Formats: sequence, structure tokens, C-alpha cells
Amino acid sequence: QVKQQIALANAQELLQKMSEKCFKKCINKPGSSLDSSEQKCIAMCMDRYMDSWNLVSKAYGSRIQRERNR
Amino acid sequence: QVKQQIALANAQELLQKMSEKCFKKCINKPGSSLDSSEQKCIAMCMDRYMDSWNLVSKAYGSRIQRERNR
Amino acid sequence: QVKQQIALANAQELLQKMSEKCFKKCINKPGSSLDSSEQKCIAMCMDRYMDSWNLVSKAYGSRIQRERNR
Amino acid sequence: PEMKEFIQMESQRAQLQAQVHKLTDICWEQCMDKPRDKLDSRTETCMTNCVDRFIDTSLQIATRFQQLLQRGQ
Amino acid sequence: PEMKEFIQMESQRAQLQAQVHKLTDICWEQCMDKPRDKLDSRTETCMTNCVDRFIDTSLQIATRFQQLLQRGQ
Amino acid sequence: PEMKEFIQMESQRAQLQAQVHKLTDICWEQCMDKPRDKLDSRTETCMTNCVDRFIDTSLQIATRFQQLLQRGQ
Repeated sequence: QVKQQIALANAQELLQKMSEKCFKKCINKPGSSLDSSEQKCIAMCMDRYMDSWNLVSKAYGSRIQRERNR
Repeated sequence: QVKQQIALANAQELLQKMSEKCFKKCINKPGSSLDSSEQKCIAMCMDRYMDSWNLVSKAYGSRIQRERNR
Repeated sequence: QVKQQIALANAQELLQKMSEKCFKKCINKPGSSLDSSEQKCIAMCMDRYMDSWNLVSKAYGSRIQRERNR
Repeated sequence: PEMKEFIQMESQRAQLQAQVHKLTDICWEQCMDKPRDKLDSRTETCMTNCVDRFIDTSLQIATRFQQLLQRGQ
Repeated sequence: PEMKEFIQMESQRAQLQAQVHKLTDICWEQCMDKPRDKLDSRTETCMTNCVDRFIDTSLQIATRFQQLLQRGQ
Repeated sequence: PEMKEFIQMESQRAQLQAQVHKLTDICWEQCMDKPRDKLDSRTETCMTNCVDRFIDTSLQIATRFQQLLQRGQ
């Protein structure tokens, strides 16, 4: 249950970050609706943010391993 | 009492935000005192921040209503 | 013990802030290692951040004194 | 049971207010240039659009995230 | 009672330190260009002025806020 | 004892994840221009270098900080 709560907290933090980062990257002048290019940008931005998260997670993990083995 | 604590927390958060936002907007080079144009800017900035807060609060509330009724 | 915990929290907050601020000031394009000019920049940046922290701490303390004596 | 409901409602209200603070911050940065005498209508429109577009963005992201999770399982 | 006082004092001290961290952050962004060998006097002046002007700003805003609240009641 | 270990491990894992969120934020700002179809190799290299250089920076600062503390005592 502790595990699930952490997983949930982690997902929520990720969702929040992506909303803020992708809103900032993709919406320059907020109009009366999201146009299709903004929606496309948001989808790509979200995918790239998750790629980045995974990349950072791996790089950080392997760095911690390297520091431990020194 | 819970209600009052939330109201107080809310006011404090608003005061903190306004201090940071209006300092950033109105003071470019901090001098030996606030000159009158800076004071005027701060007063206007504060009023506009509260207008914005009210506007956002209304827009957010009505959006939540709309989403619930879908 | 409370005292020590606060001192520790204070040092950790300072270390975190310095890492973020000095990374931002000194590393423009992260390369495959920190070069000597980046290392020098980080050392200087850290010293200046601590100077600033001390300066702010003093200025803030004396302002609080002045406000109390009014 | 009344006490519990009351606490739940107040805690929900606190969350909504936290969200209003965050949205005001984000949309202030997006829409406010130099503060003037009044909120002009252009800034006002920008602010309300900003709130709705931010929520659209969050919803789009949350929906897609759930789809990815389900596909992954 | 001594314990209580001690805890109050320490908690107040923690709050002051949190404020010092925040002010250092804000004034560092305002005043520090490229970090050099020493804090030059211009940066030093900027820093102390920044602290005092930030507090002036906060006080002005808090005072006006209270006036608005009282007028509103 | 097992429960205690489990909680310690999970709390450590939560800290690591918080750090990953922070690093992703910092390196996203440093390395991501316009999001494209794929993470191109330049952005990817930038991201992993960014993580390692940030940790280098933190380690350099922490080491020097401890030296200053010991010299001061």
C-alpha cells in the first residue's frame, strides 16, 4: 500500500510537471480553444517529457551505482 | 476554526505571491528607498493581481461546473 | 537536538540552492566532464552565494530590529 | 459523520484554492505585461482563455497518460 | 514551560532562515551577474537594497490588503 | 524489523524519484528546444550530460562546503 501510494504520487507529480512544461512550450497565446497544432505539440511534448524522464532516471541510477563502486 | 485557518493560509499565500510578483514587475534596480513611481506601480500591480485572482477563481469554478455536467 | 536538525536542514537547503544556482550560472552546454573553467566558476559562484546569504541574513536581521524599535 | 464531511469539504476547498493560486501565477506570467489602472479587456480575455487552455492541456495529458498505462498493462 | 519556549524560539528561527533563503534567491537573481573573485561593492549595495526594498514592498502590500479587508467588512 | 526495512527502502525510493523529477525539470529547460517526433541524439546526449554535470556540480559544492566547515571549526 505504501508502494502504491508512492507510485500514485509519482504519477501525479509527472502529470503536473508535464501540464506545466507543455502548456509553456505549446501555448503562446491562449485562444478560445486548443487548435490542432497545439494539440499535436502537447502530445509530442508529453512523449518527449516521458522519454526525458526515463533517460534521466537511467542516467541518475547508473551514476549512483558508479559512485557506490568507487 | 478549520475554515478560518484555511482562509488565513489563503490570504498569506496571496500576500506572498503578490510581494514576489510585484517586486519583480515594479523594482528593476533596487535603490535606497521605494520612489513614488515604484510605490504607485506596486499598488496597481497588487490590485491587478487580485483582479486576476478573482477572474481565475471564477473561470476555474465555472469550468469545473461544466466538466461535472458533461 | 531540535537545534541540530534545524542547522542541518539549513545547510541542506543552502547546498541545494547553490547547486541549482551555480549549475545555471556556470554550465551553459553540459559536456562530457566539467572543464577547469566550469570548476573555477562553480567555486567562485559558491563563495559568492555564501557571501550573499550572509549579507542578506545581516540586512534582514537589522531590518527586523529597526521595525521592532519603531 | 458530519465532522468528517465538514473536514473533507474544507480540505477539498483548500485544494481548489491551491490550484487557483497556481493558475493565477501561470496566467499572470502569460498575460500580464505592465500593470495598469484597470484590467483591460485583452488581458481579461487572455486570463480566462489561459485558465481554460491550461485545463484542456492537463486533461489531454491525463487522458493520453491513462491510455498509455492501459496499453502497457 | 521552558521546553515550550525553546521550541517556539527554534521554530521562529527556522522561519527566519527560510525567509533568508528566499530573499537570497530573489536578490541573487536581481543583482548577481557573473560571479567574480569578490562581491564587488555595486553588487553588495544592490543586495542590501534588494532586501530592504523587498520588505518595503511586502509591507506596503500587507498594509493595503488590511485596509481593503476592513473597508470590505 | 522487516516492516521497518520495507518502509526505509520505500522512503528512499520516494527520495530518488523526487530527485529524478527535479533533474528532469532542470535538464528539460537546458536541453529541450521545440519538442519533435523523437528525442534526437543531440538532445539525448545533452540530457545525460546534464544529469552527470549537475551531480558533479553538487558533489564539488558539497565537498568544498565540508572543507570550509572543518577549517572553520
